[in-house]
Amino acid sequence: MQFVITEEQQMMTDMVREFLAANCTTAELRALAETGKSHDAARWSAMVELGLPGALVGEEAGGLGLAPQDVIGLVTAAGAALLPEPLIETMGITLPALDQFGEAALLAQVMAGEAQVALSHPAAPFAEGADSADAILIFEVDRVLLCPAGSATITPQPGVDPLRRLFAVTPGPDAQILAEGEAARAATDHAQEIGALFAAAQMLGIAQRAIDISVAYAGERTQFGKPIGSYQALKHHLASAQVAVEFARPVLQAASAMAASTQDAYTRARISHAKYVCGRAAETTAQTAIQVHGGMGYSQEADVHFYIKRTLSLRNLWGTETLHRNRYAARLETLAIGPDTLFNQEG
Amino acid sequence: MQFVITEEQQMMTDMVREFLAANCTTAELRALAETGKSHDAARWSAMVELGLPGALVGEEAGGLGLAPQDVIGLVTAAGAALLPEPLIETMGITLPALDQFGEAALLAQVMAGEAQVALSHPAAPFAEGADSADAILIFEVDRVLLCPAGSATITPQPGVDPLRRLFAVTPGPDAQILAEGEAARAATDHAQEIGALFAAAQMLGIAQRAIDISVAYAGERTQFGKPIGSYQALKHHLASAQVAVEFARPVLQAASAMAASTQDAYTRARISHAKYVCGRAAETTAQTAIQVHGGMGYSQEADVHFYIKRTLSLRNLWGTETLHRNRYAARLETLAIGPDTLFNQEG
Amino acid sequence: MELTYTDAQRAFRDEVRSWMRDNVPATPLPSFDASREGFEAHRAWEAKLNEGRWGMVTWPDAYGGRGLDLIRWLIFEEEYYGARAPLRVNQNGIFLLGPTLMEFGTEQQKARYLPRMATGEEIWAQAWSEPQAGSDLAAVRAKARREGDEYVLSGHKIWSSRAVYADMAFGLFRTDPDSERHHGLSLILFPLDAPGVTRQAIHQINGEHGFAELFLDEVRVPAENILGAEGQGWKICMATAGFERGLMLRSPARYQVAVRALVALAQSRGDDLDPVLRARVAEAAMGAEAYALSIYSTASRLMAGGRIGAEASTNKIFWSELDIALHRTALDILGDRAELHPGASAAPDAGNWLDGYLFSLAGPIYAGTNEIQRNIIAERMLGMPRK
Amino acid sequence: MELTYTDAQRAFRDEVRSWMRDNVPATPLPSFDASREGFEAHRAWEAKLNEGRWGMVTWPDAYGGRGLDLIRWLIFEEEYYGARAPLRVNQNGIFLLGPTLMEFGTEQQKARYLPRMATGEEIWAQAWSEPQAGSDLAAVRAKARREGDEYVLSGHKIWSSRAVYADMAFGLFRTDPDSERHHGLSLILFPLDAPGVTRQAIHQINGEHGFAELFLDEVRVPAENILGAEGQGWKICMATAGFERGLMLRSPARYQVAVRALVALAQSRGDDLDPVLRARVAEAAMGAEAYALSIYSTASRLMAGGRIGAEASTNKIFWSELDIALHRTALDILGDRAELHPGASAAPDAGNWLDGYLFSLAGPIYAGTNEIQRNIIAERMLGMPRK
Repeated sequence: MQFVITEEQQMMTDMVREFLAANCTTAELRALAETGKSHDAARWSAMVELGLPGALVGEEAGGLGLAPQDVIGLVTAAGAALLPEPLIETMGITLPALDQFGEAALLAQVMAGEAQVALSHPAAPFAEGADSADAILIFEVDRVLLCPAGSATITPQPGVDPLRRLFAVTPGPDAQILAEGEAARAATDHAQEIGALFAAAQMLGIAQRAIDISVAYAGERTQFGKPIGSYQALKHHLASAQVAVEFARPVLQAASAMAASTQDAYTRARISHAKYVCGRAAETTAQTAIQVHGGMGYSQEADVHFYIKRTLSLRNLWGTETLHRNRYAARLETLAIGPDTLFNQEG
Repeated sequence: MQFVITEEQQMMTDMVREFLAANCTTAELRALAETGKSHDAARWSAMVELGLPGALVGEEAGGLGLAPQDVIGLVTAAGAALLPEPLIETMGITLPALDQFGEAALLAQVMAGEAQVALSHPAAPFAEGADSADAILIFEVDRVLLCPAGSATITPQPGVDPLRRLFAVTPGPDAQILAEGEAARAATDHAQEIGALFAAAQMLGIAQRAIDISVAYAGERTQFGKPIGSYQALKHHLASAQVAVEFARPVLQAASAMAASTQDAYTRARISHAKYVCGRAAETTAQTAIQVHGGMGYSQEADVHFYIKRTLSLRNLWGTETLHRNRYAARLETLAIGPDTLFNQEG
Repeated sequence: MELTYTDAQRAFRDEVRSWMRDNVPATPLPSFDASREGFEAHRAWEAKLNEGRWGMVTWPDAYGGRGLDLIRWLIFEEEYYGARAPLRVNQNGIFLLGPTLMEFGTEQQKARYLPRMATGEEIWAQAWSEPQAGSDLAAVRAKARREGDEYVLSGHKIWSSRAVYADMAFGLFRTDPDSERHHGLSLILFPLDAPGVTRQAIHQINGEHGFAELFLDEVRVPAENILGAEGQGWKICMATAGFERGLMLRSPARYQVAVRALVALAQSRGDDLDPVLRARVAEAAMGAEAYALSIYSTASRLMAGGRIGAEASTNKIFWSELDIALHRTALDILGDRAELHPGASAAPDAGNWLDGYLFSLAGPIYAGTNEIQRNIIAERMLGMPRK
Repeated sequence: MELTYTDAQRAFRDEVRSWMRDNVPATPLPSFDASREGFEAHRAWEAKLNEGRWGMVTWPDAYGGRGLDLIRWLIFEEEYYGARAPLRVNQNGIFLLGPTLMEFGTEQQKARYLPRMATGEEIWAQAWSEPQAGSDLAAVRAKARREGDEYVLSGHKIWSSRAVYADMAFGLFRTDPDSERHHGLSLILFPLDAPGVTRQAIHQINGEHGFAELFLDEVRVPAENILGAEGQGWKICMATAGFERGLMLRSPARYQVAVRALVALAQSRGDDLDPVLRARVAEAAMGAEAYALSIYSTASRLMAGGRIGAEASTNKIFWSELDIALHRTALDILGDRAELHPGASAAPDAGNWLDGYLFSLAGPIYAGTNEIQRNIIAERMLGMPRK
C-alpha cells in the first residue's frame, strides 16, 4: 500500500508541465484558433520527439512501456494547458489499439510523427481533426475499423470549443476490420474506460488551473478600494472549488492505479467515480472562475472562456455524468461495500 | 387578476400573529415541553374563543365561513410560532370533515372547546395528542372512520419534536364509518391536499422566523471584535435563505387561492410545488440558522433547535419531497405548459 | 386574491396573440449582437411592432404606448415570448431609460426621446461601467465639463451593451471634478456617432459582440442632454438599477417559454430520460413558475400603490441562478451533442441551448453581481450590519 | 502507486477483525454523553481494548501502543468501525491531546499521561472555548496565575466536550495578564474534580450532554501541568487543531460504515426507491470513498516524511458536508417515519439516522467553523489577500 506518486512519475509530469508552459501558452492557443486550425505541427513534433504519443505502447514496439498511472499527471497537465493536439487520445487509446491489432507499420509512423490517426467511438462519436488525419480508427459496439482518410465521409460538426474541430464519420468501403464480436466489444469497452479516465484527468487539470488564474485575478483587480480577492464571498467560492478538487484528485489517482485491468468491476466503478467528481469539479470551478472575472469572464479577452468550453466537451465525452453515476450506483448494489472494500479488485 | 392579500385577510393574520406573540412564546413552549405535555388548555380556549378552529366551517354551522386563502397567513404565523396545539389540522381538515359527514354535535362540541378530535391519515399516520383526545378521525385510503378515544388502541411513537406527542392508531370495534368507497377516497385526497398546503405554510413561517432570529443573533454576537453579522459569508448565507423564502411565498399564496377545488390537476400541481419549495426553504434556513448560532445552535439553550425539529416533521408529513416533486413532474407531462398556463384551472 | 383573468384581460391576450401570429417572422432574425444586418433587422421589427402600437404598452398613448397596466404588460410579454417573437434590441431604452425618463425627465425630454424609442428610430446603449468601476460604480472617472450650452464628455466606458451598433447611449459622468465616490455624478445622454466617440467591440464568450468599449474624447453634447440635475446621477442610476433588477429586466415569460422547450426536449427522450434529469426539469419548471408568480404578485402590489424595494435584488439572484440551472439541464440531456452548435447536422435538437447556457453565465455578473445583490439583501432587506 | 495491501497488512486486518469479533459487545453500549452509566461502560470498553493492546496502535509500546504506521492505523479503524465497536469516549485524549503530548510534552508528562490515556483510566475533556471566544479563540480570557509551584486557574469555559463525566481536561489560559490576542496563552492540564471546578451540562439538540460549561474559581494545579513553555499555548493549540481537522478527528471508516447502512436502507425499499434518492445514495457513497482515499493518500505522504498543512481544512469541510448529506438522504428515504426515534415501534428501520442527522449539524460548527476553514483555505492554501 503506497498511495504516493513515485519520483519517476513526478519527473514525467514535471517535464511535460514545463514543456507545456513553454510551448502551449494561451497566447499561442489564441493565435492558433485565429488560423482556423486546431493542431500545431511544431508542438506535435516536439511531443513526438519526447516519445509521448507512444507512452503506453510497450518498449518492444518502440514505446515507453508506461502504465496509465505513470501518465495520469501528464494528462492532467495537458488538460490544464488546454492542449489542442490529440495527444491524450493517441497515447491512451489509438496507439495501444494499433499495437494490439498488429498495425505495426502505422503505429511506427504515428510514433515517428509521420502519420496522424483520428478517433471515433460510440462514447466520443465526433472525430477531432479528422480532416487532417491520414486514417481514422473507428470503434463501434462490436467492430473496430481502421479507415484510410480518403475513404471515409466526414461531415464538420461545429462545436463550442474553438480548439476542437469535430467531424461525424462514416467509414468508406476501404475500411479495414481490425476486430469483430467479442474482441471488438472488449476493445471498445477498454477504450471507453481509458477515455473516461483521461477525460477526468484533463478536467481535474482544468479545475485547478481555473482556480489558479482566478486567485491571481482576484489579487490584482480592485473594487471599492481593495482587491476583490479580499472579499469573503469570493474567498469562499474559490475555497469550495479547491475542496472539490482536493477530493477528486485521490479518486482519479486511485482509478489510474487500477486502470491496468479495465474489465474489473471495481476499476470501472472507480473510473466512473473519477469522471463524475472531476467533471463536477471542473464545471463548478469554471463557473466560479467566470464569476470571479466578472465581465472579463464573459468575454474572450480573458482566458477563462477556454476552460469552460473545454469542460463542456469533456463532461459529456466518454460517458455523461448520468451514465457514470448510474454505473457507480449499480456497483453499490452488486458488489460488497464497507470500509474493507476500498481497494478491492475482482479475482 | 388581483394577486394581493386583502385587507380582511391581513387583519386576520395580524390578529393571530399578535395573539401568538403574546401567548405562544418560546419560553412558554419550553415550559410546556418540560411538563411532558404538548397542548396548553388555556391557549386552546383562547383560540376557540377567537373562533379559529371553525374558521373554514360554514357560517350556517357556526364557523367563520372562510376559504383556505383567508387563513394561509394565520397558518404561516402558527408555523413561525411553533404552535403546538392541533389548530391547523382541526381547522383545515377535521372540522370541515365532521361538517361534511353530518357530525354536527361533535363539530359543535369541538368549536365550543368541549371536545378534541385527533387525526390520522395515510400521509400523516401518527395522531398527535391522541392520548388526550375524545375521538380520533381516521382517514384510510377508502374509508373514513370516527373512533371514540376509548375504543382505539394507541401506541406512543416518540419523535424528535418535543411538542408533538405522536401515536400509532388502530381503530376499535366502536369506530363509526363516516364514508366508504369513492366518497371516502375523495375526502382522503382532499385532506391530503389541505394538509400539504398548510404544512407548506407552516414551513414558510418557520423559514422566515429562523432567518429573523439569526439576523438578530448575528447582530449581537461579536467575534474578532465585530458582530458576526458583518461578515460577508454569514450575510450571504442568510440572503440566500431569504431568496428561497421570497420565491416560495407567492407559490404558497397562489396555491391557497386555488385550494377551493383540490380535485383540479393544476391546483394539485401547485400545492405540490408549494410543499416542495417551502420544505426546501425551511430546511435550508433552519440549517443556516444553526450555523449562524454556532455552538448555541447545536444546544437546546437557543431556540433554533425547535425550528429544525418541527421542519423534520413537516417536510415528510402530507407527502414527502419526492412525492410532491414527482407529482409536479407528472403535471408537466400531462397538462399544457407555457407562459399562458400560469393561472390555468381545469374545466 | 383573485387569480383569474377578467374577460377584458382575456380579450387583450387574444388581441396580442392574433397580431403576433400574423406578424412574427417565420424564421428567427439573425442576432442583433453579431452583425449590423441583424441589428437593423431588429430595428425594422421594432418599427413593425410600433405600427401595431406594441412598442411599450404601459406607456401613455402620447409616447407611442397604450397606457395599460402592469398585468396587461405581463400578458403582452407572455404572448410575445410565447410567439417566439424577436428579442427587443432596444431593451436598454424601453425597459431602463424609458422608465427613468418617465420619472426624472423633463416634458421636453420625454417628448423628444420616448416616441423614437417606441418606434426603434433610436436604439439605446448603456454607458455606466468603466474598467475600474465595475461592481463599484461610484468609482466612475469619466468626466463631463460644462462649457456654455454644452457638456464636453471624456473618458473610457466598458461593457456598454448594444453600443457597437446603437444610436444613442446614456452614461454616467463626473460633472464635479473635485467630487468623490457617488457625489458629483450626472447622467448624460449622447449620440454614439458624435465626433470623438470611438467604439470597440468586445468579443463575448459566444463570439458575438453584445458589448463595446467606448473611448470618449471631448465629445460635445447640448447641455439639455442631462437627465435630472447636475450631481443627481447616482440617485437616478440607482433608480434605474431598481427597474433593471426589478420587474422589467427579465420577463418571466422568457423562462416559461424556455421550460416549455426543455420539457419538449426531455420528452423527446421518452423512457430513456434519466429520472434525475426528469427531476431537474421539474425543478427548473418550478423555478420559472415561481418567478412568474412572484412578478405577478409584485405587479399587483405596485398597481395597488406599492414600490419596489431591496427585494428586487432577490429577483436578480433567482432568475440568474434559474437560467443557469435550466440550460445546464438541457445540456445534460443532450449529452455528447451538447457541445455542438445548432448548425451541426448531428445535433438537430441542439437548438440554442449551448448559446443560452453561455449567455446564462453572464446573469450572475451583469446589472450588479450576485455578490452585490446578496450584500444588498442582507444589509437593506434584513438590516444586517454593514461593517 | 501500489494500492494493494501487503500480506502483513492483511494479516494485521485479520488479527483486528478476529479480536473485535470476540470482544465487541453484542448490544450497543448506552451513550457516553447521556449518563454516568454509559460513560463508565465506555471506560470499561477502553480498558478491554487496552487488554488487547488496541488503545492507540500508533503509539510506542512503552505508552500502551504497538508502534504501528498510519496505514495500519487506518486498517485498525476500518475493522473497528466495521465491527460497530463503541465510539471512543476518550477521543479528546487519544486523538487530540495524545499527539500533542507526543510532540510538545516532556518525557515525564508522556510517561505520566499517555499510558493512562491508553487504558481509559483517565478520560479527557477539551477546555478551549469561552462564551466570547468561539471561532475567535484568541479572545480567551480565562487566567492562570503562577504562585510558587502552582498555577491558579480562573475563568469560564464552554463547549467542553465530554467534560460532564471526564476526569481531566486540557485548557487554554492567559498566563500573561497583560497580553493580548494569541500572545501570552498557555496550555494547562487540570483535573475536573479539583476544588473550584464547577461543571454544568449543556443540553444539546438531541437531549444528550456531550458538552459542559466549566466555571473555574481559583483552581490550583502543579506547575508541571503546563504543556510546553509559558506563552506557547496558541502555537500548541494550532498544532492540535491540525490533528483535529486533519487525519484523526473523523475516521473515514465511520462514513463507509454509514454508507453501508444507507445502501441497506435504500435496498430495503426495492423498486419503490425513488431514482433521485438512489442517485443521492450513490453521491454519498462516492463522498465516503473519496474521503477515505484522500486520507490514505495523506497517510502515505506523511509516512514518506510529509506534514499536514492548510489542506487539512479541506478535510473538515468535506466530511462535515458529507455527513449532513448522507443523513439527510436516509431521512428522505424514511419519509414519514424520519421524525421518529429508534425506539418507536412504527419505525423498525429508523436506526440512528435521526440522531446522526442532528449530530451532523454540529459538524460545520465545531473544531473551527467551516467559514473559518474556508478562510484558511483561501488565505493559506490559495494565498488570497487577508484584507
